[in-house]
Amino acid sequence: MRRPALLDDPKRELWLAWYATIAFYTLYTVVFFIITRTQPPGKAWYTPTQVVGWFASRHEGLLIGFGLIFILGGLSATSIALITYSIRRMSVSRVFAYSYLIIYAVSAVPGFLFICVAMTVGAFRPGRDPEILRWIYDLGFLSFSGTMGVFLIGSLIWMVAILLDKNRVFPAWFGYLNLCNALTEVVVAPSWIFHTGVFAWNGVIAWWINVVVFGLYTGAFIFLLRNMILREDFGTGPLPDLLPPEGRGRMLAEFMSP
Amino acid sequence: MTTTERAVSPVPEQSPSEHVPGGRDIWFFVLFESLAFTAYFCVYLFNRTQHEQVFLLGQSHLLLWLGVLETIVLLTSSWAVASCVQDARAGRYDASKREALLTAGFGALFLVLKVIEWVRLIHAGHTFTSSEFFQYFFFLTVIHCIHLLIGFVVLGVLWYQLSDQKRRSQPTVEICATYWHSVDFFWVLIFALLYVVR
Amino acid sequence: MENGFNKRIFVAWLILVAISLVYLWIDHSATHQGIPTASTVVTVVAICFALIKVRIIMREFMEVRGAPRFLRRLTDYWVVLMAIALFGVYFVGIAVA
Amino acid sequence: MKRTGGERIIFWALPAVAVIWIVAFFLFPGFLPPMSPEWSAQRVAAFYADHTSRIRYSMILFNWFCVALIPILMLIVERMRGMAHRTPILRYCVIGVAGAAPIAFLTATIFWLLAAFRPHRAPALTQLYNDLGWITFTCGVPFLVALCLFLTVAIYLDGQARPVFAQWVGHFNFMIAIALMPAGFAGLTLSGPFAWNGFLSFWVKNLAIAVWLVVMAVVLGQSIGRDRLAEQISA
Repeated sequence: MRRPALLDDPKRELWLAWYATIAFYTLYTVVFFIITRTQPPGKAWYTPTQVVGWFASRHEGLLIGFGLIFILGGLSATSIALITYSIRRMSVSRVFAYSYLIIYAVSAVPGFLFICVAMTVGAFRPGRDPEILRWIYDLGFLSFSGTMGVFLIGSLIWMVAILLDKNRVFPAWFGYLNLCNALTEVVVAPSWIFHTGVFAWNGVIAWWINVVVFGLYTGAFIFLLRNMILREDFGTGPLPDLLPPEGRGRMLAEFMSP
Repeated sequence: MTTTERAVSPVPEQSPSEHVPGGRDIWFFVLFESLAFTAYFCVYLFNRTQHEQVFLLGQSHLLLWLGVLETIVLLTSSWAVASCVQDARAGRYDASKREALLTAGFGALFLVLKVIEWVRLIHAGHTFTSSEFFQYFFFLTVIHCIHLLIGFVVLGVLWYQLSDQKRRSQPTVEICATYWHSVDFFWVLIFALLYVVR
Repeated sequence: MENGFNKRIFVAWLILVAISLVYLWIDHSATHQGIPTASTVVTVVAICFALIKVRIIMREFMEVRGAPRFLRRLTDYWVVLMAIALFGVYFVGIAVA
Repeated sequence: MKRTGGERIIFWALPAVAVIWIVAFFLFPGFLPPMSPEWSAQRVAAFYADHTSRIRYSMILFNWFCVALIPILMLIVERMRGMAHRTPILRYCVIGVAGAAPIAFLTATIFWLLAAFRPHRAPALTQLYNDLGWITFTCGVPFLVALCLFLTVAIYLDGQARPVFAQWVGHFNFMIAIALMPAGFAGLTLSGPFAWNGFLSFWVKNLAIAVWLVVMAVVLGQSIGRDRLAEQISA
């Protein structure tokens, strides 16, 4: 029986993670921008009655779209794992890699699970008191945009790692782009304060400009992760399963292990 | 023109027209971040034209001379770090270190002036949420000051590079200086837009 | 010249400071009895001066003057780009208002 | 390589923690039978008023001990070191979801505890907390699904003569991932198999989690035991 080529590729784990990353971000974009239409976000200045209308106009979209995230949202871990791996390949302490991993792993709950739960709760029981519905609406959007510190510190950690790295796993310009991305988390802070205007969670500065920077940043790192995998050289040595049984893949595992 | 003068020419000696100060990567940052700032400025200018009176009224509470003083202080720190780069390139590390300290000193002075200005405005009742003009004023000045604070970290790196013979790397010195200059010219733009534009 | 004092960047600094001081005078011209008034001329001049300062900082302080052509061009384009963006938004804003 | 000690302590803590989970599960009056999403706000409020103590104590137990899942998952991560992988990517993937999975459940316990904290408030608010608790609990499966999928891939790629976990454990994890998926759509309906008290979203999902724990505990124990034996022989 012939095995598919991917399974014999020494980089198969990296490619799987990379394609899963692509799949995740595609799903994310489709769900947030098309199915649920929660991006661009609803208006921060909506009255309770308008919030009722907002939920009514996308009832099915919210429930189906966020249902998809409930099923596959955990794939976000693949990009985090790839980035952690990239930091492990750099000539810096493992502290950077582990800090990045744990920060982004934790950020998933307030960063995107909360909005999914809030919008699902808001949509699934029509006829709720409009004031309560607006409370849910605020919870959804503010937890999503307003989870700031994890991405701020996470980007800075990645930046420092890239700038210190002597293996040139990532180009320095991307290190600086991390700083730009971290600063967007500063710029989004006023959305906790304003209901209207450019600094509200749907405002020109707090949302539109930030989302452009974040989009460029995400696109850049997905592209650069691909380059990293392409450049990765595992050689043509024997796969671990061909090592003597007592080795049990340990040699390689230890070499690669934290 | 003496020979010494040529040696300290701002253009580095090894291939003059091949040298990108600090390398290309930091320029990516400078240009990208200027785009982000330009975007903020555009939003500000557009809203300004829509509510002209509110902005003019808010602006009348600023002290222009203080803004000018802050600008000159920051320009001077920029001058100091530019000299620092040239002295480091010429191997005059003592002078270079002195100028790095001077840069940080003027940067700190700018920060002190900025804090005095904020405190004065807040005491007069002008806060982040008090009017549309002051929303932009505090947003732009604070985000600029965050860049400045990062700049102090960058100057720390610069100092660390200069203080030990083994570590001295001219590209890193140039990267640090390029960052600091970009903080300077962001302020030049912010100053013109917040204090002078009518 | 033993101390390595560079006259060129000193002159650049002087020009930058001078432009900053000119702002005081510009501002004076657009204030009537202590109340600032809207003025397109002041706005355009202020932004132009700021962009000129940016270019001087880039050319002299940031050493773009001695940099390869692409960087000299790129930084100039960038200043032009900022000018187009700022003036474009400003005049569109006035037209809309 | 000499394994540093303590793994067996973590492993045998699992049955003890499982007992607490089971006790808490039966103590919470809303699980057997599961509360219906169709209940009116008044009925939900009355339920919290009538069963305040049992709700509080069961959820305090869950709040304390749900995070005990993390050490178990870390045991699996340590076993994954022995797999014939060229990179630690899949371990990082598992670590990446290992924290969020129990924290999502912890969030649900917080909403339930809040609902029971002032049961005599306006019924609509108690219903809101109840909804938030149930939706977080039922729909909050993305990290568990991803965990099972990552383990599936990891086991399939572990092509050694004597793999850490047998192939069927991979198939098993994949099936569990499928079984957990319908729960993600619990928001779509207030009744039927997809509702949060329905056959798929409640019974299949929670049974899948229970079966997953039992099966993974057994294979984990076997794997750890095999390694200890190998060490004793070589020592």
